[in-house]
Amino acid sequence: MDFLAFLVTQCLNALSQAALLFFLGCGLTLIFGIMRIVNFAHGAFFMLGAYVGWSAVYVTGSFWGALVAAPILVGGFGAAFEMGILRRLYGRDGHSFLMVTFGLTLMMGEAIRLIWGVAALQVVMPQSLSGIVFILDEPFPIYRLFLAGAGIVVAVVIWQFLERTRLGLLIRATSQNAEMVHALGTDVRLVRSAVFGIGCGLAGIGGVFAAPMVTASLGMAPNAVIDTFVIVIIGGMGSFLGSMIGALLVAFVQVFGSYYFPDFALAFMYLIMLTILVVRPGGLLGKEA
Amino acid sequence: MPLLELRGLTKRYGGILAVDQVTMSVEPGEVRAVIGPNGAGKTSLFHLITGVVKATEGDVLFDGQRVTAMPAFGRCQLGMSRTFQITALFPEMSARENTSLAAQARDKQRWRPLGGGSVFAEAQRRGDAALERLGLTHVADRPAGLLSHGDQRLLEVAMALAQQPRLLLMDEPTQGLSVEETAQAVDVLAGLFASSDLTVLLVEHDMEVVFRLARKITVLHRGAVIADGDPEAVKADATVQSAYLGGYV
Amino acid sequence: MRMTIAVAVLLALLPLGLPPYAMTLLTEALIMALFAMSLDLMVGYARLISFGHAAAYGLGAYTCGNILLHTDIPLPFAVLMAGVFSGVVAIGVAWVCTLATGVSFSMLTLAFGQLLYAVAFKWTSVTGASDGLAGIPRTKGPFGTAFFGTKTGFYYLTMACLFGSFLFARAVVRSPFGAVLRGIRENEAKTLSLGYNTRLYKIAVVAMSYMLGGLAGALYAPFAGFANTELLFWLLSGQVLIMVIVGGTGTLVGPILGAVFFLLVQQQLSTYTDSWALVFGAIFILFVLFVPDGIMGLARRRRAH
Amino acid sequence: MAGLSRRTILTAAAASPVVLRHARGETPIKIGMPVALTGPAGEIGTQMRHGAEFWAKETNAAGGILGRPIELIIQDTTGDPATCVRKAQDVVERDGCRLLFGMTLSSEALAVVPKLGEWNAIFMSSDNGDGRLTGSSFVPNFFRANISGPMETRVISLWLRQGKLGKFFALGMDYAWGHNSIGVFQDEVKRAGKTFVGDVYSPIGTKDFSTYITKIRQSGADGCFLVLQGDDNAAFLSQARDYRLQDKVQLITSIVDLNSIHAVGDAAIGLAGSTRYVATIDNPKNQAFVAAWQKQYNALPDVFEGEQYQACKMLQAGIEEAKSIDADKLRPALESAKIDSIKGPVAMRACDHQAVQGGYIVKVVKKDGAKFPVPEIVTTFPGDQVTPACRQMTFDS
Repeated sequence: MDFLAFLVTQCLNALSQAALLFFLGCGLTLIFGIMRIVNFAHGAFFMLGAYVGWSAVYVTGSFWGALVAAPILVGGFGAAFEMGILRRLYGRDGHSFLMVTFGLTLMMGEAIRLIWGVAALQVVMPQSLSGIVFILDEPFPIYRLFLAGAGIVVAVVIWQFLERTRLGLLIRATSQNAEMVHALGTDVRLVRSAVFGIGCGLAGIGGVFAAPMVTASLGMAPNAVIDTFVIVIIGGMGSFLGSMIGALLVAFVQVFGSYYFPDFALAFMYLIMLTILVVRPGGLLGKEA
Repeated sequence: MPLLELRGLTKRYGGILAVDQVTMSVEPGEVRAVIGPNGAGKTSLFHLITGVVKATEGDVLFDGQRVTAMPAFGRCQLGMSRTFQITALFPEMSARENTSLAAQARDKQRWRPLGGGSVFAEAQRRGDAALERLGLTHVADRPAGLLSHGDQRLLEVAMALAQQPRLLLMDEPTQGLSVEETAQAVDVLAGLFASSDLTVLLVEHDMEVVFRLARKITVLHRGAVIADGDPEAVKADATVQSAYLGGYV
Repeated sequence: MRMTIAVAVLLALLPLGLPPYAMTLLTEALIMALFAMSLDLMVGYARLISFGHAAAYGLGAYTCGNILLHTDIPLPFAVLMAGVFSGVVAIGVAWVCTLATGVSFSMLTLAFGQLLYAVAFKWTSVTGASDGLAGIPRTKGPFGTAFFGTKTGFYYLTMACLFGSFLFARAVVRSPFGAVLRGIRENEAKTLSLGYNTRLYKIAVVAMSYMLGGLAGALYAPFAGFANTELLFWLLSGQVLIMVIVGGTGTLVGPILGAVFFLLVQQQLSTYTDSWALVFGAIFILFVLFVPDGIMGLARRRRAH
Repeated sequence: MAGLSRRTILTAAAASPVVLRHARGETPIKIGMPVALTGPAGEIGTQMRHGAEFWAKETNAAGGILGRPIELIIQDTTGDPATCVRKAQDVVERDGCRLLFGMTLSSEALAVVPKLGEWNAIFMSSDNGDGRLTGSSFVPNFFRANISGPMETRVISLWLRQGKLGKFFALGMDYAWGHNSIGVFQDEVKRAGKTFVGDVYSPIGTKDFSTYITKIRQSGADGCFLVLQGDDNAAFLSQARDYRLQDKVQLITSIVDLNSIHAVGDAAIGLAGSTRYVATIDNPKNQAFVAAWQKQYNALPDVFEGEQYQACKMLQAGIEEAKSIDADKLRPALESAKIDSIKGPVAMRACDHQAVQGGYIVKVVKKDGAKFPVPEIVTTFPGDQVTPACRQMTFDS
């Protein structure tokens, strides 16, 4: 394999990986930005997405069906949780949210084990995406290209949503000054439910996207939540663009780092995070916290 | 020798000149006010003196010692105590605990991790004295966060006093108070200054307050000093009138 | 104080009446209690919320494990040494972490904890990597006594560490130093402007917290006979934070109760059902909804009635 | 699905042991089983539990052991060594068990094993692969009925000696099992006069294997030895298929199990490797076992289910020989125990408490009519070839 081919395929690998991380990080950062909640359960929503995706494929027979069903169901569940539980806790300190989302993580993990069982489940990718293309004579999976593309599409959609739509405007306004938005006659509670739902839905869609590559399994949640934290922290808590940069940075460092220095693969992510926080305590694009 | 001396103090934020070559001094026992219209650079100057931000050029001297590079807590240790524009207290502690903690900062054993009964006793004695001087003894045991706005402002002054400062720095002492509260607070402060030999530097935009409290006035305009002297002289100064007082006098 | 003595006497008498398995569980609960209490020094008194406190525990455990495996230093001394070592390392950690405040501080502690975890995974000669250190002995001494190696003796050692640490921590929070910490908790900028070098105070309290947390880890290594990377993992950091919150922050006693509650409830639940996590998670959510200020808050409200 | 009450499972729910106990006044034989039922190792732990429960039910129906019914006390360890030690302590000190099964992960077993002497308890392992348990970490109360990690690797290398593949690369999880197994493999490859071109270790919980796949491709190897488990294994196999890695490189894995095959589906086709147990083993004992199993669970027994059943049988043989469950009487009996197992003859070795048994090479193939690909036995090797010398983890020839 020549160096150019190596470079191109590795970069594409990193992009596809960044897309997955972005689905997770973007939701978490939205939730933090608007609600100041560190959602410990984010990994559990990601995992739920993969399992719901599996069931949706099972019922509808189509991966595309899963891509529609999972974010709606997972996001709906998230919004319901916000309305049922979190809503009672605004005005309390961060401890409450930490504990509630920790409790939710435990419950979701066990509920998923009871419903879907302990064995990992295969989510089959659609026929159209399961092929390979040759890039500079190197085989490359179409699914990964699709993933990288999906990441870009979702990023643009969210960005446009935040910039152009009324709900997006309200979300941005709420993150600046919730009281003001409330005073202007908008039900801030609904905005919060929507944001929590959207954030969880994004994690859910990430779960569906990840499932064909890693299967739906009970180990997904704890692994995902720490990665997500890292990228959101690197990018700056609450910054949408930051989560994108964080995802790219982590993905590239992981892909190239684990190639050249495989012994330090685990430490890399935390080293970047530490370095960035020391230089910029609020993360790359975050406000000084 | 002046207690506080500023020499050519300058602060730039990017291209914006916030404080421009300010040279001034505060003599011991003096009550001096820095005045100026909004955006004149009063707050920036205050930050430079207290050490919250670092100067771009120039020097701050306290009692003849250069403190330009010293962090805020270090300047405080030398005897500069300050109040904030927006009241800064420990809201869940009682008023007495507030002043006591302030006084403790002057104790050599303020960091003692074990024991320290004597430290507390001394700090509380000084704190209580400060509370009494500002007429707050009756609210000493109430949580600071539950006091009236006026009392909160005075409590902050009491905290500074409890430190037995050599220089008291006040950032807009009546900011955010109602007309009646302002009048009460000014009465208490005027009495306090009259009955002591405190050295005070205050930043204020309310002219009535300034003329009641200050013996000397420095006028700031676009970051630079345009006048300096007795209140009467400053009032009469033509540059000041055109730049700032306008039709006020 | 009378309460403390009464509890101490009660705990000291327990070995006479409890069956061995309960003694074992109780010992572990007391170790956890010490760990949670150590975190409360930071979280409850200086609002320094650490997401990486497992670092303290793991450091203590590995240090103590290595001392016991490679030297003949008597058990109680090894435990103390490990605690102190953990505190010393914390000075460096805290120096970096206190560059930031608020959420960023928490995230830096998390980064440090995870980095330590990653290092432990690779530093085979010291940590045994993924296997951990196994067969950690309870060395004899001092004066050749084997007492601290026995189940009862070890229980008393743990108890002594917990009570010693509790009295130490209580003295600290009631000292002039503690008063400054409360100042930092309520308004750090103001505390700084009063002339306190707040960063040094924060570094000091983190070091103390790590020292006591390290002591807990140091007890765990000879208690379980092994130390492994899980003791450094962020999951443990999260759990101990939950224990502190469940008990009630800023009370020292609360986190002790919180830890005991956490461990015993988890243990009992998982004895009765596979789906213990479902119930356990629900308990937390209900707890937040109905007992907002933790076990201690509940106790206080009871007393007020 | 998990039953709600597991605290005490008198396994034959049909009341026969209860009747036995009342009728003869015999106390049950209590066996403690701290096992990972939740968490990442929950899949394996659940299999182990099924295997033990199946055996207990079968044995109780046949009148128990020494006329005493079997009572399993199963506890969830979540795969965490600290919890595992606590649970083991619980079943020993509270419930009075002196016989132990379980400890799903080797890290759990390594943490528990040093305590066996103090507890005076015998632990019969059914799945711990770490070579050191019968080597440097050996304790007299530990017995291993299953094939160990080094043995698995040995089986593979014996098979490769016969094959055409010449250049090998290895990918393992970055912990003891991965490093040990690849170490053995490397030795074996060199001894066979073939080339070992390199190895790489992925951190536990790796989700993206693209870099590792690139490395394997670049190495120019024609065979790649995999020491992966659980989620990591499934992720690797799925992604290797995406890159068509199998077209260029023969993937050889240390454990082929049904759960993994079900998790990755067709991506497992062509995979070759060793297995500890497979339902298609051709002997009457196994056929009877599989038939009975299918009747109860409506599925084929998987690797850890078969291995657990064998471990149970081994313990049973020891107890029946010793006529006691006291560790000091049971130990010598187990040391000379020989059983006619579902895998054929299996004999415990006195010197390091490793059960000597044959090893299997399987290849995963697509079968018409089956929903998932199935493992087919390619060849078997006799126990004396696959078991290392006493307390050793490597092989001399």
